[in-house]
Amino acid sequence: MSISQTSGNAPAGGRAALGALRKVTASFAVILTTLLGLLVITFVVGRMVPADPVIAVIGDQADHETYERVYKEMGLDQPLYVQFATYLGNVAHLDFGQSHVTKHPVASDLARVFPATLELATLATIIGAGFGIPLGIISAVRKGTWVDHLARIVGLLGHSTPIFWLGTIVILVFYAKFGLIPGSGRLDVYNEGLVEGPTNSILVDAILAGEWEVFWDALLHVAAPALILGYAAMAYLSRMSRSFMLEQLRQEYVLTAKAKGLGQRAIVWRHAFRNIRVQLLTIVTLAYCGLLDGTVLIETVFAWPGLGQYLTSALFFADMNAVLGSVLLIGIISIAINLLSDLTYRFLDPRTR
Amino acid sequence: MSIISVNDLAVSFGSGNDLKQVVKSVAFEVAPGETFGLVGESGCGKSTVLGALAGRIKGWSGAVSIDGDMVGPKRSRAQLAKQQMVFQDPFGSLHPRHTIGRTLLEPLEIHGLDRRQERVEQVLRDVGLPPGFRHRFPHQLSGGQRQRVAIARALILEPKILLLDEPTSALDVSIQAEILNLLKDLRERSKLTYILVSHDMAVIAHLCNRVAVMQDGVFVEIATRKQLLEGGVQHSYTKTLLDGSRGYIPHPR
Amino acid sequence: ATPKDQLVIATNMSSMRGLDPNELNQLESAEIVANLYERLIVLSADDITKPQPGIAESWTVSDDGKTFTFKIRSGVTFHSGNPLTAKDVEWSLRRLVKLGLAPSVDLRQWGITDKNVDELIKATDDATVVLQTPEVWNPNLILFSLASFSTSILDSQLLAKNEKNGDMGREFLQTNDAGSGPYSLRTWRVNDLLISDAFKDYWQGAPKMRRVILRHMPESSGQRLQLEAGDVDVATRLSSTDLAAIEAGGKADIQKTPGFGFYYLALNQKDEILSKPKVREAFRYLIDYDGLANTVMKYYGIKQQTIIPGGLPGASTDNPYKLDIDKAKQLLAEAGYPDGFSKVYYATPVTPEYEVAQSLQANAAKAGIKLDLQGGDHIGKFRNREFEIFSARTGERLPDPHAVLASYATNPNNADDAKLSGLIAWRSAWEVPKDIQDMVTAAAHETDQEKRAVLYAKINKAYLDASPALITSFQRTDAKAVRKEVKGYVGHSTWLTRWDTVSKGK
Amino acid sequence: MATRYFNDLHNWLINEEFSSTRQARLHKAYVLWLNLIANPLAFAGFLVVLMLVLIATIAPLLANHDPIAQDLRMALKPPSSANWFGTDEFGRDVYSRLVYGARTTLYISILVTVIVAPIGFAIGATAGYLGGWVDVVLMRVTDIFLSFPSLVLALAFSAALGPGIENAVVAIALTVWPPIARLARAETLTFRAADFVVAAELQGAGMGRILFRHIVPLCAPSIIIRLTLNMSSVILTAAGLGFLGLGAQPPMPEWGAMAAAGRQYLLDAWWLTTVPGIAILLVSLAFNLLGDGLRDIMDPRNA
Amino acid sequence: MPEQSKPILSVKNMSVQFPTLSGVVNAVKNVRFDVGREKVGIIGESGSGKSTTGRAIMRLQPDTARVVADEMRFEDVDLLAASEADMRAIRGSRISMILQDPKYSLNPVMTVGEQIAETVILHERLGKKAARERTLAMLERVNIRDPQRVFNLYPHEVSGGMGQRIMISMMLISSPSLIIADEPTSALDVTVRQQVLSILDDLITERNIGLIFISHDLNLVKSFCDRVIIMYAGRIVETIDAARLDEATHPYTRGLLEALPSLDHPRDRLEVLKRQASWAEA
Ligand SMILES: Nc1ncnc2c1ncn2[C@@H]1O[C@H](COP(=O)(O)OP(=O)(O)OP(=O)(O)O)[C@@H](O)[C@H]1O
Ligand SMILES: Nc1ncnc2c1ncn2[C@@H]1O[C@H](COP(=O)(O)OP(=O)(O)OP(=O)(O)O)[C@@H](O)[C@H]1O
Ligand SMILES: [Mg+2]
Ligand SMILES: [Mg+2]
Repeated sequence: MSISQTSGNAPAGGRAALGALRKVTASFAVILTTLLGLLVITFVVGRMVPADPVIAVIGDQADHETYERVYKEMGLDQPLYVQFATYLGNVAHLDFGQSHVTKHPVASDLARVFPATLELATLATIIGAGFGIPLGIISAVRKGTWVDHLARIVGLLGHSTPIFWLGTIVILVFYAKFGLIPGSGRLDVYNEGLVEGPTNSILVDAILAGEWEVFWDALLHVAAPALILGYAAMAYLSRMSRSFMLEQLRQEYVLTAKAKGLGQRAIVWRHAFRNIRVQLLTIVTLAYCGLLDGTVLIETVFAWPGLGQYLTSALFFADMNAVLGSVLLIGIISIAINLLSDLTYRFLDPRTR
Repeated sequence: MSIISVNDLAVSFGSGNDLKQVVKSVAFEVAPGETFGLVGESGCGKSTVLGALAGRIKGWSGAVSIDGDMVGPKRSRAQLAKQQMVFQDPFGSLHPRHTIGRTLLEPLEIHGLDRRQERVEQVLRDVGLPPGFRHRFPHQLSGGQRQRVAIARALILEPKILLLDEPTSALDVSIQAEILNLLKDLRERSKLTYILVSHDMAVIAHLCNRVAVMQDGVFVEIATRKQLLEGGVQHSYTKTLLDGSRGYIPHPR
Repeated sequence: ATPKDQLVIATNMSSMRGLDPNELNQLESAEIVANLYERLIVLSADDITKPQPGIAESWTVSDDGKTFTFKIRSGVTFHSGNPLTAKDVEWSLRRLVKLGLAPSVDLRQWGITDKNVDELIKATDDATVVLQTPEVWNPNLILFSLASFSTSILDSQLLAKNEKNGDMGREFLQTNDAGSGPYSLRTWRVNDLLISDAFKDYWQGAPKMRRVILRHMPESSGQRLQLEAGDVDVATRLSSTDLAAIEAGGKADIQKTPGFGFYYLALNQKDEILSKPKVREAFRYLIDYDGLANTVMKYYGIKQQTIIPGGLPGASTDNPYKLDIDKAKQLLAEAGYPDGFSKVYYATPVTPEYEVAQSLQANAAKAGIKLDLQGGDHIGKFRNREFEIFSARTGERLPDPHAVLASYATNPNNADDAKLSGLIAWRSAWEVPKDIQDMVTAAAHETDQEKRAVLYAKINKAYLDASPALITSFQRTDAKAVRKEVKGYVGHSTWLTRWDTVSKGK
Repeated sequence: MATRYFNDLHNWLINEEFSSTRQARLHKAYVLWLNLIANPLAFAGFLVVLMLVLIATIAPLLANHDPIAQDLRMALKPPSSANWFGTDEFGRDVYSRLVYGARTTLYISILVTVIVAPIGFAIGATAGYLGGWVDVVLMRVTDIFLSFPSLVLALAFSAALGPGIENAVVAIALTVWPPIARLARAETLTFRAADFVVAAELQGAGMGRILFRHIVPLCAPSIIIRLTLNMSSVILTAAGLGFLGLGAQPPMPEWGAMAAAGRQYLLDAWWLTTVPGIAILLVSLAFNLLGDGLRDIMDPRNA
Repeated sequence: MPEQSKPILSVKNMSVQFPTLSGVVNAVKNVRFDVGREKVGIIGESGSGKSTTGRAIMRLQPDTARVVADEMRFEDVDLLAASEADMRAIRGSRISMILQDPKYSLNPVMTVGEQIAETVILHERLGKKAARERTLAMLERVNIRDPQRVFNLYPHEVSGGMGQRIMISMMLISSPSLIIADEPTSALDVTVRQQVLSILDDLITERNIGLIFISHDLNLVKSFCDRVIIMYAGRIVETIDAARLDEATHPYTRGLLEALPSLDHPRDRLEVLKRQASWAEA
């Protein structure tokens, strides 16, 4: 009996492994095509942008010969497809080229600006999800009551307020007027240069280096922008949680749970919440990816040296390598996050196991 | 001379590792004017057989001839019009945002038929609905009324064959009776051939001349009405189904 | 508050182009390079037209005016510890020309090319460098050029060590410095922060400020709030209202440093309508000089309708034009356009250029000229003469009228394929009147300063009378706010503000 | 008398025994209306949107100044009886610009909707309906656009297309369509196997007919709802583009550009940013509330 | 056994109303019935108020509904006066409800064992371990062969028949004295239906408890239940012993019986129900 079972299972197991392998290959192909597509579009759009990369480098007053020389130096005399192929070849060797504006290798620029954005976006997501999801769920449970209305208005306000305005007001009130928060940037000048760590995320580096003063300073600096950004993300998260929860509360199994004698809290948190974990994970992921690229305005207001600023200024100076590198990075990150959340699904939802 | 002849019909879904043969080598013939029943438990492949005949399911193999015409998985409009289907769920088979009139006009538009208003009114009368119902939306009709509309939609192209997939199983007993009577009347009046799928042996016995009993994608038995009523069926599975239709049988303790 | 021994400058770094003196072309980078490196000649901020000794202890000019001999100061060391010699000077100046990047125009405009540079620039011994020019130029022009950030002296040994594929150390210089200036580069994080430390062995003595920090703050309001709170000592990119508020607040002084460039309006002369002198003239009456001077331009510019920047020989304080819609209408009617016309108008959407453009747009509308104002980056179109109306500002780096005039008032070949796209007169397709062009050339070669001044005054008048296609309205100024306790931070007209003169005290 | 009349009308509308298709449609609209009134937040949102439309329509009557007339001597004046919301850096009346700006805002919202709805639907529905490799290809393209940083995409495209409000609208539309396509695909997938669609197919209906006559009416509510909910980010993106010189071109009044341009005067002339900022906030809040409400009302799954 | 004859549930003049846009819907009107330790069937056409009645007893009607009655007594509890907390203590432990479709009525992301155990953990304050023991025993009781394995399965991993048996164990594990089963077998196949019903039948008999069996299958109610309540338009038109259903007198009941196609008495045409306004008023 047991023998026949094992022998019956072996080929099935082998098939499953093969299937898994095929799945991995397939998702890898999907990732590659997505990245390629991203690059193609970025490249084409980048070339359509009227800003002239050469002028961005040599300045408005340079003469024609200088222009021609730099034009060649930047490889712009090659046909587009050649430029693109060269770029792809370099990328394949993990060489993202040099930024025309900062003159640094794009990879090193990204290694510096990305952790700053990551730090901000992560905190913002934690704040947004930490407040938004409970708010949405309370709203759903109390649907139609004033609690619901209030929760929704509070959430939606965050979504509808122009961020740059809110940011400046916050600086004005809490920094200039009351001195409760530090001004812009990531650190006070006193603490500049004390930790120059491996990750470029000051919070992490400070912990690694045991520089607690720097850590608190950095945390104070990130608090305001992260709160504002988190507030903006909260609206989406709370709205979606509300509608997910409403949907669950309409399900038949909720009636079963009630018939068993469960109270509302147990029904909401033990039963319904478990069912929306996967959906919540998806939207938190989406919000996170959105924040990664949507921090442009808040970074400007708080002089936060992150990816958003880097990317926009690169775009304005037609700094193609920087733009391509940033977009590629964002693409890779969002794909990676999505893969990760895919894996977590399997763990959270038995139906997908 | 049979109006439907099916030989060696096999249907499978999926591909590769997930390939699943749902209908396995099924054969039967239906004479004009006959009502042929299909009965079996959920998932045994009844709807799939019907789907293949209707032209809904494309991935089948075997030989199917309808009205003397060998048909393949892809049908012409004229071929499609020869048989029409009535679905189980009267709530899902009508477009919720189309009025009844629009639902009935659409097949006429597709086939470019004339005298449209006239035909719509006629077919509504045929299924026993007042012509004023044309202006209503499905949610304003009862289940029985909707099923009548669904039948009307099937009839408006004047098909020779109606494929009925559990047409009454979502309805109350009283409404079921009305629909079953209507089907009987229509059959007489328009010389229609039916293939009726049901899981209720009583309904099958009421309407069908012959019935195929399906289990796991194969016909285990083709019985006549007489056999059903008199208990002269062969296969034990058929007997179980017959017993089930009679209600609960307390098991001996 | 900022530390007592550190200077914190708020700035906008997003357009900073690296820190290679032979490559950058932009104000923020220039100020940094000015302090990391030194040059042969120094132009002090308070008397900018007088060349003074820098790395060159002294110099002589030959009688024919073509040979300059510089005596190099001894005892100067680079940050690396290498001594600075004439070899370094030779190498650095040749590098500028050979790389041929944007700032190389500083030497190439005098006829020095990558072909002849090895001949023309030579270190004859450890302490002497000889520079020759193919033609005679006014010696000040050459000396001014040698005071520019582009002619900074680089540590040739250090760069030789860090050379890659014959790049003359270009890659190394993107993240490092190779200078002898009062400050050395410690950290530079793109669009974030730059830290420079005082150079202890600086030959003029270690500077007072132990450290200078530049912080990237793109928002004017952010800079202002930090300045007022004392978290920043100097703010460099402020909007006019913020500047006004800071001035009123009394915690900081506003420095308006005049620059040698203008806010200009270019009318494409290939356009039939715009090439009519009366039409060109009419535009001069559509600019609200006084209104702008009191609002938008209060800190960004000085009203200047003539072509020679204030403070330079030949400059005039006359401003004959003012906003006069009726006069403009009349001129248009005389030119044959009583009902006006419509044109596409390109302007860069940055403060204050865009505000100036919008103001012009509104006034032109009153005179019947419909301007379709389009923001965005249109410099490329301007350079290729593919525009109708364009406005922007220039910033010349030589404290001499020639720098402005060469671009605004010379156009030796107005043909499309001449591609003199360095000259904005050519870009506007303006046939500059022959006499003006001749006078500009003559003035550049004139070695007598008195005669030159007279000549420039004449050019100034002639340019105004020519009803030019390039209309100047305001001379550029760069405004900075400096906290009162900061002493010795003096804005420099050619972007070479020094930090070693800075001290802090109550 | 009048109450009688209204009662009769109410009864006629609420009555489900219809005598005509028109009555049936009116009934549906009326029921929607009753539900809207019963949902205070959605109704408030509806009123604000209605007001926006009204203000846009009669802007010339409401404005008390020329929205583009400059007067530099009057620059940056605080709110007063002459200039209710103060003046901007050119001395233009902020209130009048705000009123006219309603037109621009509405114009952008409508234009984006008009572009995005059909394109997003066509792509998503085609992918969902046909399945197979068509689905794979179309969804891959959608994913690529989705994984783009959206503001960057809008920026890049409007920079590429050149300044101007129409171009900005196109650029924004490029960032808005992918979620719509996904939605349309998901909805199509749920409906394509519905019995009524199968019935139509079995009667010989082609893909065009199925998509546009059967699927569209079913997808429409959720797409409309999604677009309504998107409206605030559309307006805010347009604002951001406006500030960067890519959206509405001067002197056209546009709330986003007004708010953004006023940003550099924020500390001294708070009204410049705050007034249009609040207008944007109100309108986008209203669109959000309306969209949320519509979803509660129209989507039977939320009943 | 006098205890036996005393009704477990007694409902007098209960009505349930739903306010809607077009006026108040009277889903249930003045129904009056008792349930003892017996199997009572409720039949009637769709929308006649069967489910609403069942839910109103457990006070599980939708929030919008209004329930009024002269009396609703369950054993010693006045259901009308009971607080929500009282009701929670009653639900699942003294009155249970079995729903139609195990596919939807079980929480898809909890193991079935966890869901069953939850009932006893809640009502009997059992520890995790004890609850597990009880659950396994209960699973065994409903003829599940490998309870250990099934305990850890998720609902989507069990068949319909097994799901319904799990539902039954979940609702019977706390030994309630009344069970309301709302069409417990209409999602099941004929053969499976037999098994599930016989398990339910056994448990009811064994524990001597009351059952309200809601169905629209006349044959099933007739053969399974002891007594049948026939509802029409929210009213009870007739109550009759199941065995004597064929002798029912009310025209509505008769109509239903005659509309049914039958294997034993084949008819050429089925009788169609002719509704009378008076039924709804009676
Ligand atoms: N499109 C499809 N793809 C994959 N499998 C399918 C598809 N349609 C049906 N099946 C499978 O085929 C089998 C037969 O389905 P079919 O609908 O024919 O059964 P049925 O006898 O009609 O059942 P029921 O009585 O529940 O309607 C089932 O196991 C079903 O899961
Ligand atoms: N939430 C509700 N709002 C308004 N009316 C309702 C609601 N729930 C039920 N009803 C109405 O109450 C009546 C009784 O419904 P109920 O579900 O009890 O019928 P049923 O006998 O169980 O029918 P079925 O056999 O279809 O399950 C119906 O007319 C229904 O329309
Ligand atoms: Mg079926
Ligand atoms: Mg029910």
